[in-house]
Amino acid sequence: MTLQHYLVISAILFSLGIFAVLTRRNAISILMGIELILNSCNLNFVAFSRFVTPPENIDGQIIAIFGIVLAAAEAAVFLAIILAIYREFGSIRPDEVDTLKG
Amino acid sequence: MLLSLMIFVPLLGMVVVLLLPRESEELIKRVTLLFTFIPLILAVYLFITYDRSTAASQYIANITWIEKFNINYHVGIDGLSVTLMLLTALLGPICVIASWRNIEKGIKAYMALFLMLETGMLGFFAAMDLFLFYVFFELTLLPMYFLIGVWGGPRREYAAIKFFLYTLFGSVLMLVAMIAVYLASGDPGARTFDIPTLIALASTEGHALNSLNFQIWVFLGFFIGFAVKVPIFPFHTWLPDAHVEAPTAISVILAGVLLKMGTYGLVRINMAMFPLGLDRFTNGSDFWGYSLALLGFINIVYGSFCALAQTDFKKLVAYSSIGHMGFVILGLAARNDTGVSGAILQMFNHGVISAMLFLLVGVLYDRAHHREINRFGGIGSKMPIYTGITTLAFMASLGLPGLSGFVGEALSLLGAFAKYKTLTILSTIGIVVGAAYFLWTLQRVFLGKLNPDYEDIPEINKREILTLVPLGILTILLGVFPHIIIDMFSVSVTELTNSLTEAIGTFQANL
Amino acid sequence: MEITLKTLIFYGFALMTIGSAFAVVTVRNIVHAAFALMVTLFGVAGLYVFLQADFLAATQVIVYVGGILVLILFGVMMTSGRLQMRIHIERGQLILGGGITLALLMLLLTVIANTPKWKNLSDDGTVFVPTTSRIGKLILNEAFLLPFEIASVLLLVALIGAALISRKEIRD
Amino acid sequence: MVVLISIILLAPLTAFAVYALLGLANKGNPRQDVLSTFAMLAAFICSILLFWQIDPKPVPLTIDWISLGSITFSMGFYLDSVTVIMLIVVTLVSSLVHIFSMGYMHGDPRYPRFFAFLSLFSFSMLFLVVSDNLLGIYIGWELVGLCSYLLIGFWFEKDSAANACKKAFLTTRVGDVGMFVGMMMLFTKFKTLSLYDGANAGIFTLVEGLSGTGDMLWLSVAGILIFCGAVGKSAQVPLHTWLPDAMEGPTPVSALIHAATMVAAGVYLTARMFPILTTSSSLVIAYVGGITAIVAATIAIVRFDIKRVLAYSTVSQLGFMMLAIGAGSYVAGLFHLTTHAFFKALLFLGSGSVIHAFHAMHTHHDEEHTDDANHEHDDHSLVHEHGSEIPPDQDMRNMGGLRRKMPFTFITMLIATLSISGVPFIFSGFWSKDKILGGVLERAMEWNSIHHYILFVIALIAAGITAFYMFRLIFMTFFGEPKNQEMHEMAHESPWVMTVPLLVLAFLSFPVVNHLWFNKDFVKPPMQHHIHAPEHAQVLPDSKTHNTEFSLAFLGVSEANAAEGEENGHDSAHGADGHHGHSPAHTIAMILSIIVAGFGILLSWLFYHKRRLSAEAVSTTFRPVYNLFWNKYYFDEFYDGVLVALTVWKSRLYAQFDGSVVDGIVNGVGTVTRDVFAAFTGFFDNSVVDGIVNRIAEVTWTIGGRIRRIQTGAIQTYLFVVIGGIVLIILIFRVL
Repeated sequence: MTLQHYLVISAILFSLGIFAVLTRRNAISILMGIELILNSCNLNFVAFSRFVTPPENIDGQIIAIFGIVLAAAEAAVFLAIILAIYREFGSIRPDEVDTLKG
Repeated sequence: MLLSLMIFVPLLGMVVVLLLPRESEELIKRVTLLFTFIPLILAVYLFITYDRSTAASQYIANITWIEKFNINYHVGIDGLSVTLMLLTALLGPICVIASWRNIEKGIKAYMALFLMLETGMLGFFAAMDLFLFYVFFELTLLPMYFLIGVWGGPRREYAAIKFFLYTLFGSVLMLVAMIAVYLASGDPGARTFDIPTLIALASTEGHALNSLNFQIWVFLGFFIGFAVKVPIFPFHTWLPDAHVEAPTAISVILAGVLLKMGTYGLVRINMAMFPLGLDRFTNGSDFWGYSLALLGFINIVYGSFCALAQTDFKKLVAYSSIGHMGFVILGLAARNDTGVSGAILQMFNHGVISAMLFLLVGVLYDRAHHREINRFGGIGSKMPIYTGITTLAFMASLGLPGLSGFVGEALSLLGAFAKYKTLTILSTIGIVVGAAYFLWTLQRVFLGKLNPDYEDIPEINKREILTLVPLGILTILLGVFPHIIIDMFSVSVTELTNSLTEAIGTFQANL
Repeated sequence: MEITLKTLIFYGFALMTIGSAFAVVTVRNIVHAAFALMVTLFGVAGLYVFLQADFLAATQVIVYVGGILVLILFGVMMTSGRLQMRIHIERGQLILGGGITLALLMLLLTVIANTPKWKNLSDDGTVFVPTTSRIGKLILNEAFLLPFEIASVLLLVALIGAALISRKEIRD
Repeated sequence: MVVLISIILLAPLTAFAVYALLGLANKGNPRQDVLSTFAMLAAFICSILLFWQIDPKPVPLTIDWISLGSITFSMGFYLDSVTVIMLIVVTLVSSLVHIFSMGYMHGDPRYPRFFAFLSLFSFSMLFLVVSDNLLGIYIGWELVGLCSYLLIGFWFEKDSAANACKKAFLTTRVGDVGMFVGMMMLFTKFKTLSLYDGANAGIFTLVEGLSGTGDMLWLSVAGILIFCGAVGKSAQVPLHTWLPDAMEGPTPVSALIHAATMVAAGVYLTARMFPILTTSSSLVIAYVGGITAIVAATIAIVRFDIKRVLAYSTVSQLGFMMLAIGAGSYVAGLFHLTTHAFFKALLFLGSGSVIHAFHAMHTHHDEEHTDDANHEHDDHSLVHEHGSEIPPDQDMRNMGGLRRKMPFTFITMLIATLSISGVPFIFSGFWSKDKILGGVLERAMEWNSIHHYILFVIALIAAGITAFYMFRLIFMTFFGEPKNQEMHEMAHESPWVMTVPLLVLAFLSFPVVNHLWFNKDFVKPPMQHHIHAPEHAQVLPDSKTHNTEFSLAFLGVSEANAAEGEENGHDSAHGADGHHGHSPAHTIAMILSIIVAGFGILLSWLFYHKRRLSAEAVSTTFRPVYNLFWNKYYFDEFYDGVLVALTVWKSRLYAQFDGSVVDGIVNGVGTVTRDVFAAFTGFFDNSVVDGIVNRIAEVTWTIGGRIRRIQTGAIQTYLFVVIGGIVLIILIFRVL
């Protein structure tokens, strides 16, 4: 198992996350996509930490922990916003929430 | 530096006024008064310290402005400028005081525009660079347009647009002529807008500017530009409309200073810079040689007769202005010491007298809310002081000796007679008709039985007297001691007429 | 590279991750998607184990699966009312998104493949040392104390913010 | 000398300035009358003092007024004997009129203003008199015109007064313009307006130095033009019509301005310009004077308004003076000016006294009308069918028998009438008029000139008519039975402030003033270098006719003749040979003038006292002539109907031209520009210029509309773009 294995997995996860974000018509699906992206990032950090730096250096893992924290916070805020939007518009379809439309 | 300060203090005042809150009207008026007073003090200082023994420009400031085109911020004064700047600075505070109660809306904008106008006028009289001259000339146009168009009478838009288009028409021709002069002034890189340099070049033999044909056309370009401003027949029809519609103080400035800008330009540019062009129109040898004097004559007689027929008090005064400016043109056309001095004196005096007349009309209008001469009658018994001051102003305007109007008129005519006998004699018709319309007005408005409508018309108040008294004193003072003003510019005029004669003589000798 | 159990397990995890992630983005039912996401998260946790990040793997399971995923499910419930949430996807958007995603993927893969520095880096022969104590020391003692505090504050802020935003009478 | 002349000028000016300044502060000056009167008396005393200090060879006191390069206009005073005599006359009459006015104007609401104007007038008149240059004279000239205007229009509530003052100013201004043109001619020729030598040579010296023995046309024209000013001011034909109308002013004003001083200024000016007069301009002046004398006299015969009679009489007498100066009798003209000033002022003040008497009745009649309408008449029963414009208190047909009621007024006026009628020997008027007649006849005989013979006859007839109408006035006013009993009963003698001036002036109507003039060395006529006797002039043989001389040396007559002889002596250098002493002309003239005066008085006595002859019958017989006289030769009708109407019409025309043609062209150009030119431009503008603009705007709009969709508000779209962009950028950088 080389670094590239992990990177490929990470890249695929990232792409799938992006795909979800771009195409899904549901805010919660988009959130899931974002979670995928975050996971792919974390995976990258850990992988680089494992392979590139000396083995006793585990800074990458710590960054990943922070990433998870970030993800948790993000998910909380995101869901709060989604709830608010839902109350306001009666929908959580992002294409229907277009007050900023020009 | 002093001169620049004087020019730009009103502009600074405008900024200050704009920063003041709209509601504090009293403050705005006081600030404006202060900022128009400073130039007056400076003008008096200039008047006192001005060296009367030389024709050279004084208080010069010369700073490069636009290097690429060799345009400089070049200001300086000679006797003629200082005279007219004094007039401008004097009328400034008077107009502000005259506007104290009469302007009902937008006092802030009014005062700001007025201050801008004052800068334009002062700068125009001090500019020694043709480009700067033009800039200041145009700078007066814009505020005037708004002052008439916004604060004027019922037909203000029409009058303002007429004024604007007329002046613009003239100044476009002037611009063309100005550029022609610039292009002819030298090789690329050596071209200049500097007026003294151009005057010198125009009299230099062999220079491109010293060509008869060129000078004639350029002369005409400038002439029409200034003729609109003076106004000279047939470019005069904006004047009655503008005057009738403009608020009192603006009429005062219009008649007092703006008309002088035209004649000042004629002296400063047309006479000094284009002696050959001038000679073409004033040599008295053929029709064209009489043309300038003829225009002066037409202005006098035509303006006077038109005034005689008016029933609107303000329009009458406006037409009388046309008539009186005719004396200036006639005096200038004489191009001798007496005539030119008379013309310049007449400019100053007419500024003072017509300012008085318009203020007086304003006083009456404020009380009666109309200006129809035939609807008044006998108010002399109700407003004795007002009647007294009006009589003084009328007498000064109709050229009663002992008051300032006479000296300028007399000198202009004396000068012109030496050159144009018949035209001058015919022009004296204007004197009689001038007396006729003023006396007739005096009779219809003040004499006779009191019109019962004006049973309790209030007497002129202290503020209005305050605006009139300085002008009245000046009228009498300059009627008795005209040399106070004449000494300011007599050396400059002598220099001008001598150089004219010399330039024309040299040119003709080479033919 | 001979096929060992270890490699087989690794590929198994890898497939599980990618496959479930694919399911997350493709299934129509949002609840199904949420469950697929859970599988993905487990897969990633497994990969962490392969990378000798035992603590991280545990955290991943606890936080993501136990926290975030539950949160998501709550969100689904509260916004849809009924659990019948068909995810609607437009065809054009799907194609465009797919295209861009593919292009991105190809790009990433190219980068991965063409970066020489990253080639042939293997973890063979390294001894596993448990990371928990080291992470604890690093976070609470050494270099990352400050970021840790900031992160805790961030969490707090996020919590309060979330509570505030989701309050009903927000405008009062 | 400078001090004295300064006091003379400044005293009245100060009096006026005080009034003007207080007036501006809206405070009247309650004692303006005292101030003005004392100022005038001070000026009078200074004039008397100046009389003793006159330099036999006067030098002008000048200062530079305006300097323009090479040309300098100076202002200054020239004090010679004539000036001083004028100063005395003006200040004396003015002082007396001031005193008289204190009674006459009493109770007028603008009482202070009246005195202020009188002061201003006195200043202007004195300034005119002492000025040494034409510009100064012109200034004073116009200022007296202004004062005349202000004072004629003093009761400006009356429309007739408002009209009269305007007419006076405008009519005189017509003449003044002529004078100004004359000044311009002289200035252009000589480059100076100073008359006497100061720092530079004055006009008179320069005229003397003019080459050319012939009659220089331009000089004649200049002389006549300057005389035009005098025609206007001295009310000579054809500009005389304003003076009778000027009687709308208060009577003291008529006495001072329109009888004694201002109107005489024209004569004074012409006399001043004596050296520049040429043969032909002199003749023009003489004719104008002669015609004026007879025309005004004939009009005066038929007037009933006491003030109008006096006004026409003034015009007529001024004509005499002009005639004298035109005929070369410088001293005679000025002498008559002086005597006339006194007796005519007296006549006016006397008539004022009469009017005042009736006026008092009026104020008694209706007290509420006392304010400014004191001369207004609302008593229609008194208005005569003929001259509805005559106020009843000035209508001689309402008078009669006043001599017992007003003895002082009667006596003094009778003295003045005798004087003006030329009753011989003991009245000054006789001497001055006789000198004029003698001078004209002398010139006629000397030059054998038909013109001067004609003029002499005219003057003689005018003198006779003068005697006739003056006695007509006296008879109608003071003799006979009262015509209007009511008015008669109210009449009373005037208070002393009014009678004292009358007595002083009556004293001066005796030949006491002659001594001013006929001091051998005192008044010398200036030389006339451009007067030439015509070719056919007969040089009379030396004819010193001493035997015919009346030895009335105590009246100053011998000096008179000597002075005139002096004048002739100067002329002799150019014209006829010297004939010193007395020519027979004077004797002939004297005898003839006595005869015509006697005849005039006799006729008047027959007509108006004894009623032997009926004026009505005569007027019916000579109806056309009577109408001509009654209608004042139709001058007013001509002016109002033709000149004024023409001017007004012309001004309307010009204004219409201005409004419709000039402004029409401007507006037309504007309209054409807008409608035709602008239609094209508008098309061009709309389709091309504006089209381009609109196209650009449209394209922008469309593009904007399209691009606007990018702003979908949908975050996913943004993300598409962002990520697509990232991919693209990286791709680009990787590939390139």
